[in-house]
Amino acid sequence: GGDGDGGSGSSGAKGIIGKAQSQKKLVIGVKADQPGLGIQTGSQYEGFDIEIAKIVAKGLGVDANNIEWKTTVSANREPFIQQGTVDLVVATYTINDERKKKVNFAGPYFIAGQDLLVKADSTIAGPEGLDGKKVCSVTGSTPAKRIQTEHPKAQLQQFDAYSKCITALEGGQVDAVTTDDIILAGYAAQSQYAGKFKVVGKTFSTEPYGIGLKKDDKDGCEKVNEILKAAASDGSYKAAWDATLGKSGKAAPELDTTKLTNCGSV
Amino acid sequence: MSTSAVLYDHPGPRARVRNAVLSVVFGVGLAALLWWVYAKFDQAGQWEGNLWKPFAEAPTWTQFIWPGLRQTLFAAATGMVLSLAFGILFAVGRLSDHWWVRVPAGVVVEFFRAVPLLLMIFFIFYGVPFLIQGPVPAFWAVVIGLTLYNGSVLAEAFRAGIRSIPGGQSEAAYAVGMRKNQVMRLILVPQAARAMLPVIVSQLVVLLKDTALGYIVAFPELLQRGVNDLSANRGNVVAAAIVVAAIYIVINSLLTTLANWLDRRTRRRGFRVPKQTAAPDSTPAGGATVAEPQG
Amino acid sequence: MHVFADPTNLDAYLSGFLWILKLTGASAVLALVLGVLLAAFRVSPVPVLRGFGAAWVNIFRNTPLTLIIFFCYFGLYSTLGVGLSDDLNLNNFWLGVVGLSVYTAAFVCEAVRSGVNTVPAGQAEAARAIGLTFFQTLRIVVLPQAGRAVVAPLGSVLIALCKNATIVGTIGLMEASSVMKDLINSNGDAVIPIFLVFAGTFAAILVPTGYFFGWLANRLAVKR
Amino acid sequence: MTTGEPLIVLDGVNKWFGPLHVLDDVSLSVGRGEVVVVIGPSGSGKSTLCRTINRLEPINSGTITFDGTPLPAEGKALARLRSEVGMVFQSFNLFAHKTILENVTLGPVKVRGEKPAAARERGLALLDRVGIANQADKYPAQLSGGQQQRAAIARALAMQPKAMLFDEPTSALDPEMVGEVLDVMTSLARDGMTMVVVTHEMGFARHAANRVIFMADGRLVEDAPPAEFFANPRSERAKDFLSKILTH
Amino acid sequence: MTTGEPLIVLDGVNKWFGPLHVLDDVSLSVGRGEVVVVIGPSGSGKSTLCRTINRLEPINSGTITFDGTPLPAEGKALARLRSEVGMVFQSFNLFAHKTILENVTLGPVKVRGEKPAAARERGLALLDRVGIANQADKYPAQLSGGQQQRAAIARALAMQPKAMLFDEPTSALDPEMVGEVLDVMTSLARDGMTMVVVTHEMGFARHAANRVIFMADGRLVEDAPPAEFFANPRSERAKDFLSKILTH
Ligand SMILES: Nc1ncnc2c1ncn2[C@@H]1O[C@H](COP(=O)(O)OP(=O)(O)OP(=O)(O)O)[C@@H](O)[C@H]1O
Ligand SMILES: Nc1ncnc2c1ncn2[C@@H]1O[C@H](COP(=O)(O)OP(=O)(O)OP(=O)(O)O)[C@@H](O)[C@H]1O
Ligand SMILES: [Mg+2]
Ligand SMILES: [Mg+2]
Repeated sequence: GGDGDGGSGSSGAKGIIGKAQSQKKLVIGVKADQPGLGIQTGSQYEGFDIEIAKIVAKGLGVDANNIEWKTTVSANREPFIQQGTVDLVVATYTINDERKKKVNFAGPYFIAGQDLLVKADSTIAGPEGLDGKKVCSVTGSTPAKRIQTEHPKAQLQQFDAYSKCITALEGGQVDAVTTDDIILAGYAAQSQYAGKFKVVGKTFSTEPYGIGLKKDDKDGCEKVNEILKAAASDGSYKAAWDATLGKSGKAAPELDTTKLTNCGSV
Repeated sequence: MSTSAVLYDHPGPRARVRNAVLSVVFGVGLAALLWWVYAKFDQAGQWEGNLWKPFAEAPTWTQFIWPGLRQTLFAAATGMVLSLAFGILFAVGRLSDHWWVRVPAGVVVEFFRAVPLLLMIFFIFYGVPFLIQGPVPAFWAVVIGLTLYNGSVLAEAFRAGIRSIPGGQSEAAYAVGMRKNQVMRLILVPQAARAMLPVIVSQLVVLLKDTALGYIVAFPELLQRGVNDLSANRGNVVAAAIVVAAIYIVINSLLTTLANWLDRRTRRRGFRVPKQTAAPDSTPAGGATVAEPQG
Repeated sequence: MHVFADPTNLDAYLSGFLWILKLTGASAVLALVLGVLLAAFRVSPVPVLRGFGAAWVNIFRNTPLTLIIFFCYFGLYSTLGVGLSDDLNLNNFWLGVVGLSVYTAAFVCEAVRSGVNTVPAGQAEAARAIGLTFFQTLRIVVLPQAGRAVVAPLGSVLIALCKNATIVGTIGLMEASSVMKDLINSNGDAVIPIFLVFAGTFAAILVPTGYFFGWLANRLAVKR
Repeated sequence: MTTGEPLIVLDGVNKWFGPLHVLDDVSLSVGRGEVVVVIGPSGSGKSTLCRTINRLEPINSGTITFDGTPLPAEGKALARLRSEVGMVFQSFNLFAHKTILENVTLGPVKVRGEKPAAARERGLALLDRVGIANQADKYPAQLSGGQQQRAAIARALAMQPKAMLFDEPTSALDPEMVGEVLDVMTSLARDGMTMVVVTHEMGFARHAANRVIFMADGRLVEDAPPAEFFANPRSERAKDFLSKILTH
Repeated sequence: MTTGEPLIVLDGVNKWFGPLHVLDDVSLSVGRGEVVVVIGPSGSGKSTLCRTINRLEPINSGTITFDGTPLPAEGKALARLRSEVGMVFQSFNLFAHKTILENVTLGPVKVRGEKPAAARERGLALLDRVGIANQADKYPAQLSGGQQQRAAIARALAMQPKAMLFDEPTSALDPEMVGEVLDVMTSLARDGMTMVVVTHEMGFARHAANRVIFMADGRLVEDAPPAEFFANPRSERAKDFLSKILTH
């Protein structure tokens, strides 16, 4: 596991900056089961999140080879940061106020939105069409909660992994899968599902993806934001997109650097 | 076979014919059912090549299944050692002459037997860090959870085992001048362990399977890696689950076979749990004993 | 306890345990019937039946329950098309009941079988020697005695079943453990009290159940 | 005491347990009213012999006839035969979950279809005959060994059997209880019951048996009236065996 | 054979099991080298008497002295005392998970702290003395009853006890094995071992005992040399008991 305090380097700097300086390595929490974003293909991790994490690490002076990847699931991201199991989390991590009480966010580096994945021939055109339909998401996730509260007439099926939702969708046991559009796009783009599904394309929420770090690591947060700004201008952000989600033909989004967080300063 | 000796008379010629007919009828019915299942899976395209192809490729095994299996086995092995130790300790504790040892040991055992393992693991991972002000790795959350639960069950098995040893064994030991802890250590615990070997092994099988509950804290064990992570890449969740189930069945069967072999060997070497003689003391009525089938 | 003061949370807590109790109740009945039948198979003089019983026990006892429940959804329901209700939750509930039952039946079978083994062979021989037929021997002499020896282990199996019901959460039923997970996710500051409430509820249900079965087994024990 | 045709006839009976030849070409006939005592070292096949007679053990070859008909192999006919042959075991084997009286009436009611009231009356009379009428409503575990064995004899007698088999009926008993069981057996013998008795009680063999059979290694080695057998055993095995059990 | 002060002295010993008065004011002294046989009906308290002497059963009142000192109540001192009093049980109670030789050496090594090699040598000598040296590496269940009981005697002797207690050492044995165990006991008696023997083997009592004690209902009813006791029992109870076990 990671060293609890991130290590105070010889320079006296604390947080991730200090750790990156003194130890020249970082532990970064990422998803392992989300194609296009963060997926573990054997011993490697691949995806847009992974590339962003590499950019951040590089900006902090840590070589990509010195990153220790740690698989996180939605539920353990805050504990991992709070307990120091990881230094950073880049794992489809939506910035919201509830989470801001526990961790600090840099970014957002991407704005996703909740959407629906349906069979290619489905008539469901948006969340309104879900009444009486069966919709699948991951147990206890924000998208699942939103369906429950905002579309209570939909029947919600929950599994512990999206891949099970996708399989249920393929088999016709559920009519739609819901979560962030970009995650759905990642699945739809997988070769084994080619032509079978479509992302409805009508988002009904805003999910700004942030980079999580310790609540009190304001310096680290600001540094990460700087790195993101630089990445937007020097083309590495676009390169990261093109190497991963961009492969499906979707053009790279603009990284709106004016929207970056203030790292918790009031 | 001993069961049949209790229940059935030796079959005569008519009984043999009847048994043969029953065999055939049931066998045909079973085959038909299996065929139906096969056909349905076929119809649903579950036998399609691209779902199964990954299992012909080395990376599937070297990158997913084997690392997961290694974690599973490692966690199970650690959990087995710890829960055996825990089991013996608390069994002896519950048999102590001092109430201030017996009662707390009893409370601990009863509590951990009553709380679902899923809750335990979850709590150790998310809750205990608040108590100890430091992270608990998923591995240890799983292992400690397994230890507390299976250790408690084993404690009860050992206790039942120790109580099933005829009083004569410990009396004979006292009579040669052993102290209570020597009697426990040299006579009762070894015999209880052998007498309870089948129960202990089925509990260890349970423990091995229970590592699968590690998914709740994203512990990268066989189920997580071999089913969830693999199918996130290849979209073959049903095929992957079939393969993983087969692996579990094979490993657990091996464990059971090993235990049966050990059991037979100790019996061949002549170890037999001595029969309870009709002593007027109040040993508990010997009930049937089985493992507790948690997850 | 501010978490449970919120009526939504209290509702979730209550309905979580209600699911657990329903799952336990329905599966207990099914598993008992199935387990006794399997035990009868396993001790029968017909090799195919014995083999079937043994295979059942070996397969289901050696597979993680998580996987069995998974197969109930993706095998039984998705692939074989056996839907048990149109309502999504009820369907998952019954799929869970099927999974818990086939799994628990393997343990019930073993408990019953070892219970039959506690009846000394001499009892059945004596019954046969006075001219009782097979079924009379079984009904009048063997089963009543085996039944009593089997109470305690069946109690353990029931308790384990109740705890195992939490695993049905993996196919989306909001039973107690899923509720606890949810509550902890949204009340990160109250992890310990939430856990204590859920664990305590389980203990409050199961510890007395355990003692009850112990007491019953002692009462019914056949004195030899 | 032998009258008419023999009641039990074994002819060339062989039995194996796996590779073990437990009964080796045993031929024996027991006449009506005859009392035959079987002795021999442990493992010589005495119990097995006894148990083949009511087919608790099937045999591999040879024939066994009871009362003129070969032993049925199974089913109702076998159950009927068994109800006509009483059996008493070394370990009593009373039904542990039934009272003494229920033990005795179970057979008559369930097998013979007798009225419970009638069976009860006869059961009480039998318990009285073996001297434990006052224990009728107790459970087996509450009785001494000697009382249990007498109850077991009453249970067998309740079926009004044509013959009785005893497999070491006294060897699980405390010494001062042996006498009371042997007394019951002696009185049975005197009343003309056909009996096959495996026992080590030489006193009983001497004064109650018509014939003593000595077995060794599954073979029937000697078959003689008790006086002759004890005074002058012919085989070495028998001499050796008798010297061991009679000297201390 | 009695020399000097007595080795075992019971004085006014009382013991209850709940409401049951199992030992009723028992006083008894056993001299060094003396062999005392205890007989009596089942439940009369013979085993309990035997077991109080090495405090496997605590007593409610009275005193028991062994070799001049009162029995210690617990702890090391009690364990030491027990190691000086050998005990042989009806059901052998060999440690089922240890070989015969390990059974014999366990006490010397673990209790006395002897070197394993030395204990082993002495153990083998003892097994030889009781005639089962060739069974040293077998497990108890592989031996016949007679062999097991002789191993149990060797185990007790291995502690070099000052006295030996036997609780019905032959009553769980097949009749042809009783002799071999009694032979070992007789030779021990001849070698001057102090022995308290509960047994129903009247032959042994007659020719090996210095005194016979008859117990009934927890009371010590008679205490006499064997010849006198058997020829002329004084109490009704003893007469009745003897008639029961000697007649069949
Ligand atoms: N069910 C069985 N399976 C295998 N072997 C058996 C079985 N029953 C008895 N034997 C063996 O058959 C032989 C004869 O057994 P049997 O019980 O008839 O002897 P016995 O003369 O009655 O001896 P004992 O005096 O010890 O009762 C023994 O070697 C015994 O081990
Ligand atoms: N642990 C005990 N608890 C209660 N009662 C007991 C206990 N041990 C023995 N008794 C009772 O004490 C009485 C004397 O028992 P003890 O075993 O000393 O008799 P015994 O003379 O050795 O009889 P036996 O010849 O049957 O061995 C009996 O009535 C017995 O039931
Ligand atoms: Mg026999
Ligand atoms: Mg006794």
